[in-house]
Amino acid sequence: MLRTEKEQAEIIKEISGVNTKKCMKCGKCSASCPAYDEMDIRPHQFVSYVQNGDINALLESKSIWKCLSCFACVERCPRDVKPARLIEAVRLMVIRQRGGNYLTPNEVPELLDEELPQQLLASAFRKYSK
Amino acid sequence: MVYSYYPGCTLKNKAQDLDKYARMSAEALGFTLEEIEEWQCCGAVYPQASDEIATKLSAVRALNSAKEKDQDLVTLCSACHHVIKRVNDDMKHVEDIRTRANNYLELEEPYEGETQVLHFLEVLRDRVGFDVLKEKVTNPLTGKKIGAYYGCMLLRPSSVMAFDDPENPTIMEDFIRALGAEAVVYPYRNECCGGYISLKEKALAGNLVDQVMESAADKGAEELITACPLCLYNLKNSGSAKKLPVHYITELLAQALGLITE
Amino acid sequence: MQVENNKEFRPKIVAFCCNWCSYAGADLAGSSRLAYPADVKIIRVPCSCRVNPMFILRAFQKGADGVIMCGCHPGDCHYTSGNYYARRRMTLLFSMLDYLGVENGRTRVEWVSAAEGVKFSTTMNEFVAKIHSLGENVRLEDLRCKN
Amino acid sequence: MQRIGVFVCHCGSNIAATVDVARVVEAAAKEPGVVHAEDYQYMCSEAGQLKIREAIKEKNLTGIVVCSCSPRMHENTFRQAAERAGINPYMVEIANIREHCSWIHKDMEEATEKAVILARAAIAKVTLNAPLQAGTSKVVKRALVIGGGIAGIQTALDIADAGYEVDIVEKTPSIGGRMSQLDKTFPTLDCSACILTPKMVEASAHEKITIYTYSEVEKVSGFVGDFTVDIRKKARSVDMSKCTGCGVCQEKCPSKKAPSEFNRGLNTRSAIYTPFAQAIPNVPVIDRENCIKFKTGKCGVCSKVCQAGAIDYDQQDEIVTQNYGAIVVATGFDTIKLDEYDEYSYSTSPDVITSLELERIMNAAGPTKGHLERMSDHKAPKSMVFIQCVGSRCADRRGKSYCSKICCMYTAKHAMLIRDKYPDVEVTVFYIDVRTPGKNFDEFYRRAVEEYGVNYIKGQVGKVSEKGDKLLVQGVDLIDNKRILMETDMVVLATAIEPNKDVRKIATMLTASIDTNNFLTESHAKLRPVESPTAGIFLSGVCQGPKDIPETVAQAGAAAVKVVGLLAKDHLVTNPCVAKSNELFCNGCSSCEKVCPYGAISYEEKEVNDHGIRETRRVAVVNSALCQGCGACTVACPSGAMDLQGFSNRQILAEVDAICK
Repeated sequence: MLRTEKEQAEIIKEISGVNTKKCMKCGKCSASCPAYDEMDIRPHQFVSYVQNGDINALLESKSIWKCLSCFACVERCPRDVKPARLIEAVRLMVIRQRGGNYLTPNEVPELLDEELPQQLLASAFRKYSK
Repeated sequence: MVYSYYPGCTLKNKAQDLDKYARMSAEALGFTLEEIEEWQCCGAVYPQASDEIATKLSAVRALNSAKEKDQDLVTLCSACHHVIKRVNDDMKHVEDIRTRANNYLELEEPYEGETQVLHFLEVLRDRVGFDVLKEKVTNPLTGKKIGAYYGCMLLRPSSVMAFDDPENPTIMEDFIRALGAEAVVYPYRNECCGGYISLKEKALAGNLVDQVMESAADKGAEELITACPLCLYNLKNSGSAKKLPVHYITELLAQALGLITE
Repeated sequence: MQVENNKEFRPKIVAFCCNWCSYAGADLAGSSRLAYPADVKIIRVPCSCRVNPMFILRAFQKGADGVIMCGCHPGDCHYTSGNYYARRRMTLLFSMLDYLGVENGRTRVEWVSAAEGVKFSTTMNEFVAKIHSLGENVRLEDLRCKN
Repeated sequence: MQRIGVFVCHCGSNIAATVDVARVVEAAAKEPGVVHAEDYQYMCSEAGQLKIREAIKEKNLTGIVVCSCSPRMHENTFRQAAERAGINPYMVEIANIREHCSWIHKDMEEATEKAVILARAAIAKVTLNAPLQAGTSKVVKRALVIGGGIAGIQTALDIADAGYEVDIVEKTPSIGGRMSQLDKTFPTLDCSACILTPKMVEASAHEKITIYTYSEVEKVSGFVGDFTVDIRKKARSVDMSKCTGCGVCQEKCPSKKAPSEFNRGLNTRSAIYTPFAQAIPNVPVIDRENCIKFKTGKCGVCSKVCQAGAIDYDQQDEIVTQNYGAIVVATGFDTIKLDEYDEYSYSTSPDVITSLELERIMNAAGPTKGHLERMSDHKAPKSMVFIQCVGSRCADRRGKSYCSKICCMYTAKHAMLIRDKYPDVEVTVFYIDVRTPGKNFDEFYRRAVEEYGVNYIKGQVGKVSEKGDKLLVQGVDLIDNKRILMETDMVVLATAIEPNKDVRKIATMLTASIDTNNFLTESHAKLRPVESPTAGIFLSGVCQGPKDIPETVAQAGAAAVKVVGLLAKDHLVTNPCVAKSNELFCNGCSSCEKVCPYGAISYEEKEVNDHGIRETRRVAVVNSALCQGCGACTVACPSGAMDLQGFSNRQILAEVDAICK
């Protein structure tokens, strides 16, 4: 089913539980983000993109694979916006679509090494694939 | 005192030392970690979306199993602690998640967040007491300069984790001092190690680990301790900066209690 | 008793508000355009301690479906201690009413300051929703009062 | 039989857009007793009031109902209109169909129906109204000002200049307040002490002003016109009448480890101290917690070196009881604690400071004698970073929801002063918004940027961390959308301000209301900004809301005018809506007396005529000058003897009936 960007924005707001209107655009989320330099669309922009309904750009963004879920943006946001939840919601929207997985089992063997802990694989699969 | 204990998958495999030393030390300090039966992997990351229920069920099962025994649930791995504590908070406060999870599980009595989730360090701080721990230390780690590495998952979001001050925590430093060593406070001790990113984004994870290592070395740390197998892996294997040795918290604890030698 | 499906049901709700805090809080809700159902009608009293249990009984007798009393927060009473008297009186009255079959949900005491327009509006919304879930009050209604 | 007139106001479209005014008129006209009903665009206007007066005269009305805005807004207006037309002003009732109806409902049908019911309730009530006569009470021609900062000093001076006695109660050993801690003031950059000290001297020399320093208000009773206040004068341990202020005791005091409150803990002071050189009074106090004599019994150095023999270790706290006609709250502010903002490393690095600490560092009388230096190694900084909105505009549990208002301007001031005096120092300001409403304010900020080269970056900082002997500031430039990692020598935090922590206690004593942020509430946000809703209590300065010095001084003057307006009256008209006991029903049980918070009820042996039987009974009597009309006694009375005029049992029951009909 094809949805308009506006409808997708509503879904993102709903599953993330984020009220984008609470944002006062101070940028502290981006200032706190350890992955900022790796992102094409930055945490503070996720909030305004969702608010403005620019969802296609977010679905294309590589930022969703860079977010560490470290919650620094959630912890430090003065307005309690929780940008990490928006990024997660967009990521889910991508991996829930057919072929949206960022990690497939075939890739795994060459990424493994001796010491790699199980939880790394478990968390990567949770974050990157359906 | 007997606690329900959730070791998690990594402690059964790559991080067996973390688990083994914890159990040994617990007995020496007068409490028992009783592994809950038939636990399943917690999933290692907390599912943030409101429509994800299935991914939270294993945590609820573990929580309910502790509730049935009327015990607090102790965790050790930061990721397990994070997931289980946050799911517990959902079960307590988010009606929709509580209802749906209980509908799936069909427990005899619905689970509503009754279990108290404690990290091993919280047991040491709040139940045993660092002053008592200090008295039990037979082999003080005098002269060691140790930096605590907290990472993200124990501390944030503080409104749920309620573990310590998220920006200036002290629990691990107090732990280090109780073991007789010198605690080195450095600013990047609560910054991310890269987490699961290190699987596919080596450069990013490397950068983050380098910053942590440089920050710790800058303040004079000679080794680091962590509670998390993934942090340990990243700190050891990512990045190019000069490495400080990294140990599990329980390894140093067992040493200080004279249960193992270095 | 569930009358949720009865669309005709428009509850009668009397709100006693003290002049200094809650009435001003209701004014603030108004000037902030914070809506609540029109079923709520406010009676101004100088202080919550002016509310005689008799007024509340009369309201139920005359067909009110819910009565809420609002006063200044404990410690903030314009007359120092009036809201403490009111709280004690209402605790007794409400338990007696409950005993008589007027459910606890039909009566409520809430502290609303002059600055709490939002609280006033949310309280009224909640209260009206609660009365809707309880349905029409029939226990104390004096049928002779029906016109 | 009453003859009631009903007047329905459109309030422009405020009411008429949601309420069908004509239908309200039509419905009201049918109510029993109503002989006149009409509507008009603006009832409160002169023309509207004229309509009321004419109707009263033409139709011989005995009571009126105005369906309009809240009675808190215009009840008095309409009472006066009624009085001018010759009926008792208490024969007026208001149906609040704006705040409680048209403004909160959207559906015209619903709102109109409700307006009709509210009108009906008011009509039912006014039918039972009785004419009331207001009494009078005395006015004590003396004012109390709580707080001796610039707000309190200015208010006291203005009241005193009008010829009335004023007392200032100040908690710390000297008047002067926060302003005395500032170095320079925006936007003119004059030295704070140079403009404040003369005012302090003027206040202390003024024959109408009495200053109680190192004192606190302990108890307040009474009401507008006649408050009784207990003031605790804390033991100074120094005899004020003997001390010459020579300062030798402070020099010789061996205990010098107490953190200096005046210098925000950046250095220490002696146990016997005056907070700063220009302190008024210039008489030290002994801080007993840090004094060796008080802690161990040994020492006594100050007593030995004092030529005047002013040291008195046995001095006790003293309670002064005084009556006042009016009380002004001027308790000021403090900065919030930064314990929970450790992402900025305030607790861990001495080189991360608050703006108020920077004021002390920049001040020639401060801990560094005015040299700009780092507190860690006393080196001069080469670069500085200012972070705005630390704890302000926060919706989380850590901070304050409001804008602290003064930070944008003082940061521009600091940045400008530093660039002026130390041109080699790079200054960067991280901001979210720069807010500079005020005369010459934006020009001032632009000068900091354009003439002094201060670098303003839009974006809140994420983290400040120690790196070597530098501080690493991690932020973003939101305009360039670029990461900023900047090494700097000092970081200054524009810390949110909050009302003085004692204000809650004081407000409770005064029964003055306070908002969720602990700011005192004004009677009307726009039209009565310096009055508390509690009669006789006035507000001056930051205790009411964040403001800068010019605004504070202006408000202080406004509060003074309101006080003078009150004190100039020979007597006050009292509220006639007071309790009244029907002696025929009273059984003398004392229930009413016990609940009265004002001691307004007493018992008298009175001869009563109960249906022809004359006998002497013990009955309750209400002193209408003391009664404030809360009504607690009316409910306590078991025999129904006690009633409240203007809010009688019958009136309220009539309203209940009308609403539930």
